[in-house]
Amino acid sequence: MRGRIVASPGAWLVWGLVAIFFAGLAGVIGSVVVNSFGVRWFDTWLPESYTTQWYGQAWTDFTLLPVLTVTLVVCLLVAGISVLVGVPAAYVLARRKFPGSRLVYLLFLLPILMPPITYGIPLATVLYKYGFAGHLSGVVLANLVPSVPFVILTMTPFIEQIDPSIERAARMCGARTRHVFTSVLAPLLVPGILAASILVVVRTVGMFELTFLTAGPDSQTLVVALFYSMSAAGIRAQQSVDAMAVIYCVMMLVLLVVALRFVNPTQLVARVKEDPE
Amino acid sequence: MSGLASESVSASTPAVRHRLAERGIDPQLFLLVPATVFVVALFIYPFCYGIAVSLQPAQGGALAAYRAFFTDAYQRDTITTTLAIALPAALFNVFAAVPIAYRMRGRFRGKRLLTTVLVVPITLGTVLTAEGLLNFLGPTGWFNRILLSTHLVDQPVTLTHNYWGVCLSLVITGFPFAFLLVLSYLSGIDPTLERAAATLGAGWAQRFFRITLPLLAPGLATTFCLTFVLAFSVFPSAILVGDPTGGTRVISIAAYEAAYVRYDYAAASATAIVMGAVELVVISIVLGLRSLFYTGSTAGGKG
Amino acid sequence: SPAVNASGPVPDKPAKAVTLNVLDVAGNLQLTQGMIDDFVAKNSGVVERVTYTKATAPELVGKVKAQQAANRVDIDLVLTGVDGLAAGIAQQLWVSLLPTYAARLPGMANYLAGAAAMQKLAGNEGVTVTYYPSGPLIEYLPAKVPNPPRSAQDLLAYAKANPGAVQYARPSNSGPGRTLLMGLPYLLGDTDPKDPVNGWAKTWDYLKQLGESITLYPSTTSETMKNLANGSAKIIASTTGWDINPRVLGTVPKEAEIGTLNGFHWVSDAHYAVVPKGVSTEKQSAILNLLAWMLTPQQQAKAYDKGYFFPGPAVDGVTISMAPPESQQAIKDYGRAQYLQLIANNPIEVPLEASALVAAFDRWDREIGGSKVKK
Amino acid sequence: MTGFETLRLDGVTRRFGGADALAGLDLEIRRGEFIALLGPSGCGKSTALNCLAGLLPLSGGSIWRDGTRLDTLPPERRGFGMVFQNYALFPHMSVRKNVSFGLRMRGLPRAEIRRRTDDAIRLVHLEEHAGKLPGQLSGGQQQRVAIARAVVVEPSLVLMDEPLSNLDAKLRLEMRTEIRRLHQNLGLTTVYVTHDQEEALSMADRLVVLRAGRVQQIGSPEEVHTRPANRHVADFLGFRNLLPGALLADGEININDLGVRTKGTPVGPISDGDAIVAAIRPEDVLVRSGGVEVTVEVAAYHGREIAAEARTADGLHLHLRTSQRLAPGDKVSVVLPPDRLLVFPA
Amino acid sequence: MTGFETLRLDGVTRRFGGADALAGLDLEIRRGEFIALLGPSGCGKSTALNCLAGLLPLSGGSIWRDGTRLDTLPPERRGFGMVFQNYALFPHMSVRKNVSFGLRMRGLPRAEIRRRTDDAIRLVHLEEHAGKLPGQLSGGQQQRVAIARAVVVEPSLVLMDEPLSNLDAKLRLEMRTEIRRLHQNLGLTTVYVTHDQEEALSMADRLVVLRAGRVQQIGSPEEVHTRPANRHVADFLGFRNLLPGALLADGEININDLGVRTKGTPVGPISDGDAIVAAIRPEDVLVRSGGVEVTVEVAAYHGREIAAEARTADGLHLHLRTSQRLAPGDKVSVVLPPDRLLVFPA
Ligand SMILES: Nc1ncnc2c1ncn2[C@@H]1O[C@H](COP(=O)(O)OP(=O)(O)OP(=O)(O)O)[C@@H](O)[C@H]1O
Ligand SMILES: Nc1ncnc2c1ncn2[C@@H]1O[C@H](COP(=O)(O)OP(=O)(O)OP(=O)(O)O)[C@@H](O)[C@H]1O
Ligand SMILES: NCCCCNCCCN
Ligand SMILES: [Mg+2]
Ligand SMILES: [Mg+2]
Repeated sequence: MRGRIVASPGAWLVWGLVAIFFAGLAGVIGSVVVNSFGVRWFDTWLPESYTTQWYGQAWTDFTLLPVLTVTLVVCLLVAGISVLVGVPAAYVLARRKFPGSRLVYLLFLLPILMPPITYGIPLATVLYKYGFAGHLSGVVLANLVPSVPFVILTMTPFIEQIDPSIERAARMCGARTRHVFTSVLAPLLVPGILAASILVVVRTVGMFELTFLTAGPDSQTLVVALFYSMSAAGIRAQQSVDAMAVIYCVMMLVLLVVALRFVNPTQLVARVKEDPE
Repeated sequence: MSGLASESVSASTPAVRHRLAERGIDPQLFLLVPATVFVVALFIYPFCYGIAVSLQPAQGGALAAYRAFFTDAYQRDTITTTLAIALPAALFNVFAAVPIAYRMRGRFRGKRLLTTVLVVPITLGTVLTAEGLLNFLGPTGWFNRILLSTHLVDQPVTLTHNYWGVCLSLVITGFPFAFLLVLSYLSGIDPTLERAAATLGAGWAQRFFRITLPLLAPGLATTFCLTFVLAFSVFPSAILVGDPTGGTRVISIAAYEAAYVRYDYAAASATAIVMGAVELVVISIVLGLRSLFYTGSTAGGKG
Repeated sequence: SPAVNASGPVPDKPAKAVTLNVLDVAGNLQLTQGMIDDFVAKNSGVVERVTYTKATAPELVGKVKAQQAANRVDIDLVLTGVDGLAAGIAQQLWVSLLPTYAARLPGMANYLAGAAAMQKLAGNEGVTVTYYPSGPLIEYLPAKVPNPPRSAQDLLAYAKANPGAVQYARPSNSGPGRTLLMGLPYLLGDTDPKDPVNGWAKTWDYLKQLGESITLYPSTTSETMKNLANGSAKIIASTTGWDINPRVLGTVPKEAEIGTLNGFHWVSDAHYAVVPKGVSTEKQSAILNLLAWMLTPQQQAKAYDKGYFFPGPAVDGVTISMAPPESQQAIKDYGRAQYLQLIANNPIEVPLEASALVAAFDRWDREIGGSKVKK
Repeated sequence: MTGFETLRLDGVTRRFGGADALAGLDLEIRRGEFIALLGPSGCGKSTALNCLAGLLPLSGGSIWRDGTRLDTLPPERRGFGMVFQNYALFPHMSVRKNVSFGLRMRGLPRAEIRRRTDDAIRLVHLEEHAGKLPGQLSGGQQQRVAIARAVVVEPSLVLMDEPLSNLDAKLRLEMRTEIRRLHQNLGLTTVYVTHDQEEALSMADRLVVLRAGRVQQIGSPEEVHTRPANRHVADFLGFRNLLPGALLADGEININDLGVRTKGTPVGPISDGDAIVAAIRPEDVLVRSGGVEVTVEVAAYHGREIAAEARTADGLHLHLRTSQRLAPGDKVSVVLPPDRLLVFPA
Repeated sequence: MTGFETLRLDGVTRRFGGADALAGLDLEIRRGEFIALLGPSGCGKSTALNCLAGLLPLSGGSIWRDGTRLDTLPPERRGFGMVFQNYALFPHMSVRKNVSFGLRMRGLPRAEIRRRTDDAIRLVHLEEHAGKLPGQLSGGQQQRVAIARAVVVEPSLVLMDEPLSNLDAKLRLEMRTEIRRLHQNLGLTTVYVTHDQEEALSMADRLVVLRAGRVQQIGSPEEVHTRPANRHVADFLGFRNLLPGALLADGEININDLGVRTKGTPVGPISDGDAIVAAIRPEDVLVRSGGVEVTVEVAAYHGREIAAEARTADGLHLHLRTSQRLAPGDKVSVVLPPDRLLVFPA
């Protein structure tokens, strides 16, 4: 098989495309990383010299400690709540066919299909109206809008693949509904729940629009702070913005590495059985 | 005696519960309630609220905000601008993903690493990507330096602060997403189908175009929709790497400006609704095309 | 919290130390955070703690208005430029601090002439905290531009001869961009420099011609600075602060030079402190104490910073020698003696008032920046 | 768990969206019996079992344990054990945990749980595997865990839904014996679902043959094997030759295309002149002179025997099994013994 | 497609990551033969078939069609037909399109494609279903589409990988005959993979018995059935009694725990005193006076026969099959006929 891959001319094209993509990616990330350590980088291949001062400066200038704390709290709350709310719904959707189940499914699909900015603006208005926006609670609520459906959509196939006769077997052994959930389903769902929560965290860390529209003084997450650092008024060293971007990137990568311990990369976007041989 | 008892008992147990259960309705459905409440309260309600706001502009009739949007070329053209960015980007992402995913669908060493690396850009976020593109593709970025020093060009190529910058940023964040999705659809297609085609005398092109591609088409449509949604809502990168007053003044910028620069909430909501509507039109067209294809199981038989 | 008392007389001192949430939409904290922190350190009985947030000016009104509608204002003090201030005035968001509490802010009596003019522009709602004459200036690397343009016509000719070499950022996002925009009517002798709709015929015409040889309007000033540094732009619009500070930071080479165009008028700029309606009188009291502190010469000297808003102080009699040593060093290394003459010898104008400015931005966006859009 | 004397299904009916998956099943199960539900795929066997278990609500009818009504109780309160087709072991629990699950749900004392779990594991010879997870066991071992898990709580009734269908031929044979042995040794009452007639015949005390949701026949293996109640049961039970014809006078029958008249054993009400179907097993067709001339078309080796397909001169196909070495093309004479040739109404 | 006289596999070997899935398979297939590859799961049957089809490259050895080397050609150029275990029907194509696929790939004229497709569909009795998609067909119908699709191109060799394994018992039996009939009528050469010995015995002209990637025996069904080459083949082919013991002098053997000495038929090289395994089928154990006393433990009804498990006084288990009506607890005498008792080296 491998022999044929090498031989085929189409393969060269494909691997060429992949190589170009990776080169571009390396350039994009690399230039940010290099700049974040650079001192005076004008019309040259590399900066004149290197320093780590931009990181310290970014840390204080952009008050990164509270920003990171907020980011962490928002992510944990969003992941926790969407799992609590989403998993039971996913369970019902996975196990039951009832009149209107397709409609309910569509209802949960819509928030993922809509661009965040489309519903973000009216959502922010409503959240401001009820006094949530501008605070952590508003940011969490706004981020739940795509996250709850996301958990439902990722967990549904996961639950579907758990043999329903296992639940029936538990009942036949005398287990009440509560025990079926606690002793049998919960342990089996743990990997799926972990995967879904990590994905929710990844998405929430990266969710710019909704957080941007609802964040207040004490509730900015890292991406929003990053956006402000690039676009808000004032003069600042590009390097410290880049340093902040690198901090963001490293944080995401750590999350990613953790996520990939639980999920296959293709499952980050869809859950389909791998290699049915 | 027992016959009598059973008669009376079964007569006195109205089988309403059973009949509902036969149709799939029972108390377990209450588990759906929290999530439904969430989506209704935080998505449907704001959406309707937005529609209501859009119909109550400060002056003019109920449709004044929409009329204003469609009569002002500066606003109206954001639709075409957005489509001109989102459609090609989404199409490129999907169609570039196909040959690559097709190559990579089997098992091979390093596949997991490769796919992992491909996931990285999904996590970069638009802001970092924008910053990186400005650095990398800027007039004196590495990319142009390479082109200049190899004498491929004698003027730096302008790839930022214009259409191309936004497109590239959409490709960087959207391609891996499309790729992983296509890969998972491809691995859902029973590999024995292609083997079967091979034993029937089909060469690789025939196998691909007659077996794999038709079976993949519905998945491609779905992938396109999801990628298109991401591209259509492009916002930060249109500002940061694009040309937000000209070539990349996308509809989300128009909505944002209406809300936060002009404080015209009716106009903002109307713009957002128009945006959602345009998106749904595109998605409906694609899903309509999708229904022309075979969409059942992609297993080769049995079960 | 909604239950607080937001109207009625403001006490001299809060009954209990308060926490202040400060929102900066102008990049002003760079200059004033040191003053504020110092105040908190020395007046812990008045202000217990301060939180700082930064945002962009366009969002300011939406945020404040929404909070006021929800009766839950938790932005106590806003540091803003002319744009945010004016937008808030139009929407009646701000508490009128003047003239009621003018007596509690003795520093205001001591404003520099330019700052006083800026204060007039602000009406009764804002208190000028920092001020600078700004621009318009052009900035270039002498190695690349040995003979810089000396007049607006020179600049146009240079741009035509060197397509893509001249850059300024989108005015609504950029201080130097808007300073250039507002400065052009004076340079070109337009009929009414304060009326962008009817009085700027020459300016719009000039911008259109200039636009033909401009390939890029970056969305931030930083971007133009970066392009200047790496050589992809040869002449960019600048201001005093944008000249000095980026060279201090090393984003622009030290050897960059500035130039002025013949017959230019300074179009000054200032930052204001405003208090949203709905902030409790206790907090208002603390804010007044804080503002009084900030307007003392000792504190104003911190506004020299590293040339960020050069010179920076709004009140008279604040010399560089009063500034913190890092500040003095930076100005010594990167400042320009010529600024003192330029400030002394050229007229200083106040910028457009807000609605005119928005109209100018809108027209610029539609006709200059978005020239591809058919009307 | 308390036992019972009889368990009675009274017109048990279950509909899915209007279609009867099971229609009016009447059955009395006596303590200690081994009952097999037999029938082709989709005939309602699993539906019947699930109704009995309480996993599906009834659409009609009732279920009684001695004097008490059972069908209103949830599964966990009926006290039955169940072995699932795909085992349905808890994949995250060791063999021991799987087996003890039911005891733990009943909140028994730890010492007792331990003792009874050990007993059950010993019973199915899995002592060495008690600590493993189900995924680490072979199919047959998993099967035994499923059985141990079902019987450890000493259920009054054990339900098994095609428990052997996922095993390979050799193992299937072994497990049959094992299940039957457990049934006997533990004094269980068992209801066993299968579509494999051989399995049903070899294991059950009584068979219930279902077709399209309706009972066709209830009887001992021998009754069902030798006297299927109708042509469908016959078809399902290995009467591969189903030959259409008509009943003549005097109990003689005419089978179309056979060429000669013959006699058979009528089952059910048939009158002279009626269209009939005559059924006979391939192994009952005797290759013997003096019968009908047939030509062998296909012959397949089956160890000691040959399974052949043959054709009469008029084109009637006959399946037969014989120890004679036949080859395609051979012409032989076959006899259909009247006592083996059952005659059903068409 | 051109036929061939012989197809020769020469030491065909396939390794997966160091482990031999198939080791040195030598086989000569003659035109018109029906060859079955038989063996337990994982023994390398599918691997062999895939190597032959060209779907797996060889790790060693070669394949020759008459004089030309074949193993370097891609599958589409070998001209073989294949029926996959899961059918691998193209789910988006109608039955007709599925069947005509191979013809279309060969670019034949439309009229000819139409004619041959119709013929093939008629051959498998799917005329009424020609317009349906595979998902709308039953398992047996899908199976027939798969066969039609493979044979329509008149391949020089048809490969079938457990084509019946997912079907129910009745259908399996019918399809066996049908496949065999097609093989004969179309004059195909067929290689058929199965793990079901009965299937292999009844269908094939020659069997290749594999175990762990190695050939154990090649021979006619009768040879393999009556004279398995070793104890593994015997075990796999229904010798349920595998009794350890030792060879004494004079061809006598001592089976542990049997209680008496007996004689057997040695297979393979054994010397006096060697440890042996004696193998006998349950149906060859005769219930007859004058033999060994055993107690029946389990008895299962099998239609005409009883399958029983019995134990000698010393605890040796014996499986037997008899038409006598035995019940658990009965004591009977059994005889192990020496010509049926095969003796293998242990
Ligand atoms: N949940 C369900 N919804 C709708 N129809 C169903 C459902 N379960 C079973 N049926 C239908 O009821 C009938 C009986 O199904 P059941 O599962 O009892 O058959 P079975 O005899 O167990 O078959 P098998 O041998 O294939 O397991 C079938 O026609 C089936 O399609
Ligand atoms: N792609 C593969 N990678 C690694 N090992 C494999 C692969 N395919 C088969 N094997 C191994 O090779 C051996 C033979 O496999 P093969 O599929 O030929 O068995 P089989 O006889 O067809 O079994 P079954 O009856 O279960 O289909 C097995 O041990 C299997 O695990
Ligand atoms: N089938 C699940 C589709 C989920 C879409 N996820 C979007 C992820 C964007 N990073
Ligand atoms: Mg069933
Ligand atoms: Mg196989």
